[in-house]
Amino acid sequence: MNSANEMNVEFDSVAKNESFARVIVASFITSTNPTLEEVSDIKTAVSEAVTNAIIHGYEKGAGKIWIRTVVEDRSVYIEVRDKGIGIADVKQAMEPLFTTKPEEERSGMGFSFMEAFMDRLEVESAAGEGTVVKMWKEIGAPAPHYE
Amino acid sequence: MNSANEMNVEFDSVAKNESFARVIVASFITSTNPTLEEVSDIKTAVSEAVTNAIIHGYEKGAGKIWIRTVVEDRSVYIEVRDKGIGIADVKQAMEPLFTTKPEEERSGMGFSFMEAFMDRLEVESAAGEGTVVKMWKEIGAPAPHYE
Amino acid sequence: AGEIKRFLRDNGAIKVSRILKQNGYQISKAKEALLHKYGREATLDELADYTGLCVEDIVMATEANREVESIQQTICG
Ligand SMILES: Nc1ncnc2c1ncn2[C@@H]1O[C@H](COP(=O)(O)OP(=O)(O)O)[C@@H](O)[C@H]1O
Ligand SMILES: Nc1ncnc2c1ncn2[C@@H]1O[C@H](COP(=O)(O)OP(=O)(O)O)[C@@H](O)[C@H]1O
Ligand SMILES: [Mg+2]
Ligand SMILES: [Mg+2]
Repeated sequence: MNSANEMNVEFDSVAKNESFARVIVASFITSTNPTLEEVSDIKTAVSEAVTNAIIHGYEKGAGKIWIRTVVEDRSVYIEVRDKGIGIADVKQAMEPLFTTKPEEERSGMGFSFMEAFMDRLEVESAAGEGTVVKMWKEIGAPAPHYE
Repeated sequence: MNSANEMNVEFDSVAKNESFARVIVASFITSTNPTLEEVSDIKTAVSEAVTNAIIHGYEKGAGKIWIRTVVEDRSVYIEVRDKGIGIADVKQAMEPLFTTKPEEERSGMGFSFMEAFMDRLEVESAAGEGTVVKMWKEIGAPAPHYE
Repeated sequence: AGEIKRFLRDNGAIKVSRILKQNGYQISKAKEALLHKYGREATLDELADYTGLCVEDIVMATEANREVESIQQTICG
Protein backbone atom coordinates (compact mmCIF):
# COMPACT_ATOMS: atom_id res chain seq x y z
CA MET A 1 0.00 0.00 0.00
CA ASN A 2 3.05 2.26 0.27
CA SER A 3 3.77 2.68 -3.42
CA ALA A 4 2.50 5.75 -5.25
CA ASN A 5 -0.90 5.67 -6.88
CA GLU A 6 -1.52 7.97 -9.85
CA MET A 7 -4.48 9.07 -11.94
CA ASN A 8 -4.91 11.37 -14.90
CA VAL A 9 -8.25 12.66 -16.02
CA GLU A 10 -9.26 14.79 -19.00
CA PHE A 11 -12.65 16.48 -19.25
CA ASP A 12 -14.47 19.23 -21.12
CA SER A 13 -14.14 22.83 -19.99
CA VAL A 14 -17.76 23.34 -18.90
CA ALA A 15 -19.12 24.59 -15.59
CA LYS A 16 -20.99 21.38 -14.77
CA ASN A 17 -17.67 19.49 -14.66
CA GLU A 18 -16.45 21.53 -11.67
CA SER A 19 -18.29 19.33 -9.21
CA PHE A 20 -17.09 16.24 -11.10
CA ALA A 21 -13.50 17.45 -10.68
CA ARG A 22 -13.99 17.90 -6.94
CA VAL A 23 -15.48 14.43 -6.50
CA ILE A 24 -12.84 12.54 -8.45
CA VAL A 25 -10.01 14.16 -6.54
CA ALA A 26 -11.83 13.60 -3.24
CA SER A 27 -12.47 9.95 -4.00
CA PHE A 28 -8.97 9.32 -5.31
CA ILE A 29 -7.43 10.57 -2.05
CA THR A 30 -9.68 8.58 0.31
CA SER A 31 -6.81 6.12 0.88
CA THR A 32 -5.06 8.89 2.90
CA ASN A 33 -7.98 8.76 5.39
CA PRO A 34 -8.51 12.54 5.46
CA THR A 35 -10.77 14.55 7.74
CA LEU A 36 -13.75 16.43 6.37
CA GLU A 37 -11.77 19.64 6.70
CA GLU A 38 -8.82 18.32 4.73
CA VAL A 39 -11.05 17.08 1.91
CA SER A 40 -12.91 20.35 1.90
CA ASP A 41 -9.60 22.27 1.65
CA ILE A 42 -8.52 20.16 -1.31
CA LYS A 43 -11.90 20.44 -3.03
CA THR A 44 -11.81 24.23 -2.66
CA ALA A 45 -8.32 24.41 -4.17
CA VAL A 46 -9.29 22.13 -7.08
CA SER A 47 -12.47 24.14 -7.65
CA GLU A 48 -10.57 27.41 -7.87
CA ALA A 49 -8.02 25.99 -10.30
CA VAL A 50 -10.67 24.38 -12.53
CA THR A 51 -12.85 27.52 -12.49
CA ASN A 52 -9.81 29.55 -13.56
CA ALA A 53 -9.17 27.16 -16.47
CA ILE A 54 -12.80 27.46 -17.61
CA ILE A 55 -13.28 31.20 -17.12
CA HIS A 56 -9.81 32.64 -17.78
CA GLY A 57 -7.95 29.91 -19.67
CA TYR A 58 -10.65 29.13 -22.23
CA GLU A 59 -12.78 32.24 -21.61
CA LYS A 60 -15.84 29.96 -21.38
CA GLY A 61 -15.18 28.52 -24.86
CA ALA A 62 -14.50 24.88 -25.73
CA GLY A 63 -11.36 23.24 -24.37
CA LYS A 64 -9.99 20.33 -22.37
CA ILE A 65 -8.84 20.36 -18.76
CA TRP A 66 -6.45 17.79 -17.27
CA ILE A 67 -6.06 16.82 -13.62
CA ARG A 68 -3.22 14.60 -12.47
CA THR A 69 -3.23 13.32 -8.89
CA VAL A 70 -0.50 11.32 -7.18
CA VAL A 71 -0.96 9.87 -3.70
CA GLU A 72 1.91 8.33 -1.75
CA ASP A 73 1.22 7.36 1.84
CA ARG A 74 -0.48 10.52 3.10
CA SER A 75 1.07 12.96 0.63
CA VAL A 76 -1.20 14.37 -2.05
CA TYR A 77 -0.01 16.04 -5.25
CA ILE A 78 -2.49 17.64 -7.66
CA GLU A 79 -1.87 19.22 -11.05
CA VAL A 80 -4.56 21.16 -12.95
CA ARG A 81 -3.65 21.93 -16.55
CA ASP A 82 -5.24 23.80 -19.44
CA LYS A 83 -4.12 24.74 -22.95
CA GLY A 84 -5.86 28.10 -22.84
CA ILE A 85 -4.61 31.67 -23.20
CA GLY A 86 -2.03 31.43 -20.40
CA ILE A 87 -0.82 34.13 -18.03
CA ALA A 88 1.76 36.74 -19.09
CA ASP A 89 2.69 37.85 -15.55
CA VAL A 90 2.28 34.96 -13.11
CA LYS A 91 3.62 36.85 -10.10
CA GLN A 92 1.06 39.63 -10.54
CA ALA A 93 -1.77 37.14 -11.17
CA MET A 94 -1.02 35.43 -7.86
CA GLU A 95 -1.30 38.62 -5.83
CA PRO A 96 -4.35 38.74 -3.54
CA LEU A 97 -7.29 40.62 -5.09
CA PHE A 98 -5.67 40.77 -8.54
CA THR A 99 -8.19 39.89 -11.27
CA THR A 100 -8.47 40.57 -14.99
CA LYS A 101 -12.23 40.00 -14.90
CA PRO A 102 -13.59 42.46 -12.29
CA GLU A 103 -16.82 42.80 -14.30
CA GLU A 104 -17.73 39.19 -13.49
CA GLU A 105 -17.59 39.63 -9.73
CA ARG A 106 -14.38 37.65 -9.57
CA SER A 107 -12.79 38.20 -6.20
CA GLY A 108 -9.19 37.88 -7.33
CA MET A 109 -8.69 35.49 -4.39
CA GLY A 110 -8.50 32.18 -6.27
CA PHE A 111 -4.72 31.73 -6.04
CA SER A 112 -4.73 33.02 -2.43
CA PHE A 113 -7.26 30.31 -1.51
CA MET A 114 -5.17 27.62 -3.21
CA GLU A 115 -2.15 28.84 -1.26
CA ALA A 116 -4.05 28.95 2.05
CA PHE A 117 -5.71 25.56 1.75
CA MET A 118 -2.75 23.63 0.38
CA ASP A 119 0.79 23.31 1.77
CA ARG A 120 2.49 24.47 -1.40
CA LEU A 121 1.47 26.02 -4.73
CA GLU A 122 3.37 26.50 -7.98
CA VAL A 123 2.01 28.05 -11.17
CA GLU A 124 3.66 27.61 -14.57
CA SER A 125 2.31 29.68 -17.41
CA ALA A 126 3.14 32.01 -20.27
CA ALA A 127 0.94 34.00 -22.66
CA GLY A 128 -0.51 31.65 -25.27
CA GLU A 129 0.97 28.56 -23.64
CA GLY A 130 -1.73 27.39 -21.25
CA THR A 131 -1.38 27.07 -17.49
CA VAL A 132 -0.28 24.38 -15.04
CA VAL A 133 -1.19 24.70 -11.36
CA LYS A 134 0.72 22.34 -9.04
CA MET A 135 -0.41 21.79 -5.45
CA TRP A 136 0.88 19.70 -2.58
CA LYS A 137 -0.75 18.75 0.71
CA GLU A 138 0.23 16.44 3.55
CA ILE A 139 -2.78 14.71 5.12
CA GLY A 140 -2.71 14.35 8.91
CA ALA A 141 -0.30 17.26 9.36
CA PRO A 142 -1.07 19.68 12.22
CA ALA A 143 -3.77 22.09 10.98
CA PRO A 144 -2.30 25.37 9.72
CA HIS A 145 -3.21 28.50 11.61
CA TYR A 146 -5.54 30.76 9.62
CA GLU A 147 -5.79 34.35 10.84
CA MET B 1 -27.14 20.97 -21.70
CA ASN B 2 -27.82 18.83 -24.79
CA SER B 3 -24.30 18.64 -26.16
CA ALA B 4 -22.13 15.63 -25.38
CA ASN B 5 -19.89 15.69 -22.33
CA GLU B 6 -16.78 13.52 -22.35
CA MET B 7 -14.13 12.41 -19.88
CA ASN B 8 -11.06 10.23 -20.11
CA VAL B 9 -9.26 8.85 -17.11
CA GLU B 10 -6.07 6.84 -16.76
CA PHE B 11 -5.12 5.04 -13.54
CA ASP B 12 -2.86 2.31 -12.22
CA SER B 13 -3.89 -1.33 -12.46
CA VAL B 14 -4.27 -1.99 -8.73
CA ALA B 15 -7.24 -3.41 -6.84
CA LYS B 16 -7.86 -0.31 -4.73
CA ASN B 17 -8.61 1.69 -7.88
CA GLU B 18 -11.70 -0.41 -8.64
CA SER B 19 -13.75 1.64 -6.24
CA PHE B 20 -12.28 4.85 -7.68
CA ALA B 21 -13.29 3.72 -11.19
CA ARG B 22 -16.86 3.12 -10.04
CA VAL B 23 -17.12 6.51 -8.36
CA ILE B 24 -15.73 8.56 -11.24
CA VAL B 25 -18.04 6.95 -13.78
CA ALA B 26 -21.01 7.26 -11.40
CA SER B 27 -20.30 10.91 -10.67
CA PHE B 28 -19.72 11.74 -14.34
CA ILE B 29 -23.13 10.37 -15.33
CA THR B 30 -25.18 12.17 -12.64
CA SER B 31 -26.35 14.68 -15.29
CA THR B 32 -28.52 11.88 -16.77
CA ASN B 33 -30.49 11.83 -13.48
CA PRO B 34 -30.35 8.05 -12.95
CA THR B 35 -31.92 6.02 -10.15
CA LEU B 36 -29.58 4.38 -7.62
CA GLU B 37 -30.39 1.08 -9.35
CA GLU B 38 -29.18 2.41 -12.68
CA VAL B 39 -26.05 3.81 -11.01
CA SER B 40 -25.45 0.46 -9.36
CA ASP B 41 -25.91 -1.42 -12.70
CA ILE B 42 -23.30 0.82 -14.32
CA LYS B 43 -20.92 0.51 -11.37
CA THR B 44 -21.18 -3.28 -11.50
CA ALA B 45 -20.41 -3.35 -15.22
CA VAL B 46 -17.44 -0.97 -14.76
CA SER B 47 -16.19 -3.07 -11.83
CA GLU B 48 -16.24 -6.27 -13.84
CA ALA B 49 -14.41 -4.69 -16.77
CA VAL B 50 -11.77 -3.07 -14.54
CA THR B 51 -11.29 -6.27 -12.51
CA ASN B 52 -10.74 -8.17 -15.76
CA ALA B 53 -8.12 -5.65 -16.86
CA ILE B 54 -6.28 -6.00 -13.52
CA ILE B 55 -6.53 -9.78 -13.10
CA HIS B 56 -6.49 -11.08 -16.67
CA GLY B 57 -5.11 -8.21 -18.77
CA TYR B 58 -2.11 -7.40 -16.56
CA GLU B 59 -2.20 -10.61 -14.47
CA LYS B 60 -1.93 -8.42 -11.34
CA GLY B 61 1.30 -6.82 -12.59
CA ALA B 62 1.89 -3.13 -13.27
CA GLY B 63 -0.11 -1.46 -16.05
CA LYS B 64 -2.42 1.40 -16.90
CA ILE B 65 -6.18 1.28 -17.36
CA TRP B 66 -8.17 3.86 -19.33
CA ILE B 67 -11.86 4.68 -19.02
CA ARG B 68 -13.62 6.93 -21.51
CA THR B 69 -17.17 8.06 -20.76
CA VAL B 70 -19.45 10.06 -23.03
CA VAL B 71 -22.83 11.33 -21.88
CA GLU B 72 -25.37 12.84 -24.27
CA ASP B 73 -28.81 13.64 -22.88
CA ARG B 74 -29.63 10.40 -21.08
CA SER B 75 -27.37 8.10 -23.13
CA VAL B 76 -24.25 6.75 -21.48
CA TYR B 77 -21.27 5.27 -23.32
CA ILE B 78 -18.36 3.71 -21.41
CA GLU B 79 -15.10 2.30 -22.73
CA VAL B 80 -12.65 0.36 -20.51
CA ARG B 81 -9.27 -0.23 -22.11
CA ASP B 82 -6.06 -2.04 -21.16
CA LYS B 83 -2.81 -2.80 -22.96
CA GLY B 84 -2.46 -6.21 -21.34
CA ILE B 85 -2.22 -9.72 -22.78
CA GLY B 86 -5.47 -9.53 -24.77
CA ILE B 87 -7.95 -12.29 -25.59
CA ALA B 88 -7.32 -14.78 -28.40
CA ASP B 89 -10.93 -16.02 -28.70
CA VAL B 90 -13.34 -13.23 -27.70
CA LYS B 91 -16.49 -15.21 -28.53
CA GLN B 92 -15.47 -18.04 -26.20
CA ALA B 93 -14.37 -15.62 -23.43
CA MET B 94 -17.83 -14.03 -23.48
CA GLU B 95 -19.66 -17.30 -22.92
CA PRO B 96 -21.29 -17.58 -19.49
CA LEU B 97 -19.13 -19.50 -16.98
CA PHE B 98 -16.07 -19.48 -19.24
CA THR B 99 -12.93 -18.55 -17.28
CA THR B 100 -9.20 -19.07 -17.73
CA LYS B 101 -8.60 -18.62 -13.98
CA PRO B 102 -10.80 -21.20 -12.23
CA GLU B 103 -8.18 -21.54 -9.47
CA GLU B 104 -8.93 -17.97 -8.32
CA GLU B 105 -12.62 -18.58 -7.75
CA ARG B 106 -13.46 -16.51 -10.80
CA SER B 107 -17.07 -17.17 -11.71
CA GLY B 108 -16.68 -16.73 -15.45
CA MET B 109 -19.74 -14.44 -15.29
CA GLY B 110 -18.06 -11.04 -15.72
CA PHE B 111 -19.02 -10.51 -19.37
CA SER B 112 -22.50 -11.93 -18.69
CA PHE B 113 -23.00 -9.33 -15.92
CA MET B 114 -21.84 -6.52 -18.20
CA GLU B 115 -24.31 -7.73 -20.83
CA ALA B 116 -27.16 -8.02 -18.32
CA PHE B 117 -26.64 -4.65 -16.63
CA MET B 118 -25.97 -2.61 -19.75
CA ASP B 119 -28.03 -2.29 -22.94
CA ARG B 120 -25.22 -3.25 -25.28
CA LEU B 121 -21.70 -4.68 -24.98
CA GLU B 122 -18.88 -4.98 -27.50
CA VAL B 123 -15.43 -6.43 -26.83
CA GLU B 124 -12.44 -5.81 -29.09
CA SER B 125 -9.31 -7.79 -28.39
CA ALA B 126 -6.58 -9.97 -29.84
CA ALA B 127 -3.73 -11.93 -28.22
CA GLY B 128 -0.98 -9.49 -27.19
CA GLU B 129 -3.00 -6.44 -28.23
CA GLY B 130 -4.83 -5.43 -25.07
CA THR B 131 -8.60 -5.28 -24.68
CA VAL B 132 -11.32 -2.67 -25.20
CA VAL B 133 -14.74 -3.16 -23.62
CA LYS B 134 -17.47 -0.85 -24.97
CA MET B 135 -20.76 -0.49 -23.14
CA TRP B 136 -23.93 1.51 -23.77
CA LYS B 137 -26.87 2.28 -21.52
CA GLU B 138 -29.94 4.46 -21.88
CA ILE B 139 -30.99 6.05 -18.56
CA GLY B 140 -34.72 6.22 -17.85
CA ALA B 141 -35.53 3.35 -20.20
CA PRO B 142 -38.07 0.82 -18.92
CA ALA B 143 -36.24 -1.60 -16.63
CA PRO B 144 -35.07 -4.71 -18.51
CA HIS B 145 -36.58 -8.02 -17.52
CA TYR B 146 -34.05 -10.29 -15.82
CA GLU B 147 -34.99 -13.97 -15.76
CA ALA C 1 -15.88 33.62 18.41
CA GLY C 2 -13.50 31.28 20.23
CA GLU C 3 -16.40 28.93 20.78
CA ILE C 4 -17.33 28.90 17.11
CA LYS C 5 -13.74 28.31 16.09
CA ARG C 6 -13.42 25.40 18.47
CA PHE C 7 -16.67 23.97 17.13
CA LEU C 8 -15.46 24.28 13.55
CA ARG C 9 -12.12 22.73 14.47
CA ASP C 10 -13.76 19.79 16.26
CA ASN C 11 -16.14 19.38 13.40
CA GLY C 12 -13.20 19.48 11.00
CA ALA C 13 -11.59 16.54 12.75
CA ILE C 14 -14.43 14.25 11.73
CA LYS C 15 -13.28 11.59 9.30
CA VAL C 16 -14.88 11.68 5.88
CA SER C 17 -15.49 7.96 6.14
CA ARG C 18 -17.85 8.57 9.08
CA ILE C 19 -19.85 11.28 7.32
CA LEU C 20 -20.23 9.04 4.27
CA LYS C 21 -21.61 6.27 6.49
CA GLN C 22 -24.11 8.63 8.11
CA ASN C 23 -25.19 9.98 4.73
CA GLY C 24 -25.52 6.41 3.45
CA TYR C 25 -27.98 5.60 6.21
CA GLN C 26 -30.02 8.73 5.46
CA ILE C 27 -30.02 7.94 1.73
CA SER C 28 -31.28 4.39 2.21
CA LYS C 29 -34.13 5.68 4.38
CA ALA C 30 -34.97 8.31 1.75
CA LYS C 31 -34.89 5.67 -0.98
CA GLU C 32 -37.47 3.56 0.88
CA ALA C 33 -39.70 6.55 1.63
CA LEU C 34 -39.70 7.71 -1.99
CA LEU C 35 -40.30 4.21 -3.32
CA HIS C 36 -43.38 4.11 -1.11
CA LYS C 37 -44.49 7.60 -2.21
CA TYR C 38 -44.01 7.21 -6.01
CA GLY C 39 -44.27 3.44 -6.43
CA ARG C 40 -40.98 3.47 -8.36
CA GLU C 41 -37.27 4.01 -7.75
CA ALA C 42 -36.38 7.65 -7.05
CA THR C 43 -33.88 9.42 -9.32
CA LEU C 44 -30.71 11.03 -7.93
CA ASP C 45 -32.29 14.48 -8.24
CA GLU C 46 -35.29 13.37 -6.19
CA LEU C 47 -33.03 11.80 -3.55
CA ALA C 48 -30.97 15.00 -3.42
CA ASP C 49 -34.14 17.08 -2.95
CA TYR C 50 -35.41 14.81 -0.20
CA THR C 51 -32.17 14.47 1.77
CA GLY C 52 -30.70 17.92 1.15
CA LEU C 53 -27.46 16.27 -0.02
CA CYS C 54 -25.89 17.01 -3.40
CA VAL C 55 -25.86 14.24 -6.02
CA GLU C 56 -22.07 13.90 -5.77
CA ASP C 57 -22.31 13.22 -2.03
CA ILE C 58 -25.01 10.64 -2.70
CA VAL C 59 -22.79 8.87 -5.21
CA MET C 60 -19.83 8.87 -2.80
CA ALA C 61 -21.90 7.75 0.17
CA THR C 62 -23.45 4.80 -1.65
CA GLU C 63 -19.98 3.73 -2.77
CA ALA C 64 -18.60 4.01 0.78
CA ASN C 65 -21.42 1.86 2.10
CA ARG C 66 -20.92 -0.68 -0.63
CA GLU C 67 -17.38 -1.14 0.66
CA VAL C 68 -18.60 -1.61 4.22
CA GLU C 69 -21.11 -4.16 3.00
CA SER C 70 -18.55 -6.16 1.09
CA ILE C 71 -16.16 -6.17 4.05
CA GLN C 72 -18.95 -7.50 6.27
CA GLN C 73 -19.72 -10.18 3.71
CA THR C 74 -16.11 -11.32 3.69
CA ILE C 75 -15.98 -11.57 7.47
CA CYS C 76 -19.21 -13.56 7.68
CA GLY C 77 -18.61 -15.76 4.63
N1 LIG D 1 -5.93 29.06 -16.01
C1 LIG D 1 -5.74 30.38 -16.26
N2 LIG D 1 -5.59 30.84 -17.53
C2 LIG D 1 -5.41 32.15 -17.78
N3 LIG D 1 -5.39 33.11 -16.82
C3 LIG D 1 -5.55 32.74 -15.54
C4 LIG D 1 -5.74 31.36 -15.19
N4 LIG D 1 -5.84 31.28 -13.85
C5 LIG D 1 -5.74 32.53 -13.38
N5 LIG D 1 -5.55 33.42 -14.39
C6 LIG D 1 -5.34 34.88 -14.25
O1 LIG D 1 -5.00 35.15 -12.90
C7 LIG D 1 -5.93 36.08 -12.33
C8 LIG D 1 -6.12 35.79 -10.86
O2 LIG D 1 -6.74 34.54 -10.64
P1 LIG D 1 -7.55 34.30 -9.29
O3 LIG D 1 -6.64 34.58 -8.14
O4 LIG D 1 -8.18 32.94 -9.33
O5 LIG D 1 -8.66 35.43 -9.31
P2 LIG D 1 -10.00 35.52 -10.20
O6 LIG D 1 -10.28 34.19 -10.82
O7 LIG D 1 -11.06 35.91 -9.22
O8 LIG D 1 -9.76 36.57 -11.25
C9 LIG D 1 -7.18 35.95 -13.17
O9 LIG D 1 -7.99 37.10 -13.14
C10 LIG D 1 -6.58 35.68 -14.57
O10 LIG D 1 -6.18 36.88 -15.19
N1 LIG E 1 -9.11 -7.45 -20.03
C1 LIG E 1 -8.86 -8.77 -20.28
N2 LIG E 1 -7.62 -9.15 -20.70
C2 LIG E 1 -7.35 -10.46 -20.95
N3 LIG E 1 -8.26 -11.45 -20.83
C3 LIG E 1 -9.51 -11.13 -20.44
C4 LIG E 1 -9.87 -9.77 -20.13
N4 LIG E 1 -11.16 -9.76 -19.76
C5 LIG E 1 -11.59 -11.02 -19.83
N5 LIG E 1 -10.62 -11.87 -20.23
C6 LIG E 1 -10.74 -13.33 -20.45
O1 LIG E 1 -12.12 -13.66 -20.53
C7 LIG E 1 -12.46 -14.64 -19.56
C8 LIG E 1 -13.90 -14.42 -19.08
O2 LIG E 1 -14.03 -13.18 -18.37
P1 LIG E 1 -15.20 -13.03 -17.32
O3 LIG E 1 -16.50 -13.34 -18.01
O4 LIG E 1 -15.10 -11.72 -16.67
O5 LIG E 1 -14.93 -14.20 -16.27
P2 LIG E 1 -13.79 -14.29 -15.12
O6 LIG E 1 -13.19 -12.93 -14.94
O7 LIG E 1 -14.54 -14.74 -13.93
O8 LIG E 1 -12.78 -15.28 -15.60
C9 LIG E 1 -11.39 -14.48 -18.49
O9 LIG E 1 -11.24 -15.67 -17.73
C10 LIG E 1 -10.16 -14.15 -19.31
O10 LIG E 1 -9.60 -15.31 -19.88
MG1 LIG F 1 -10.18 32.40 -9.85
MG1 LIG G 1 -14.21 -11.15 -14.81
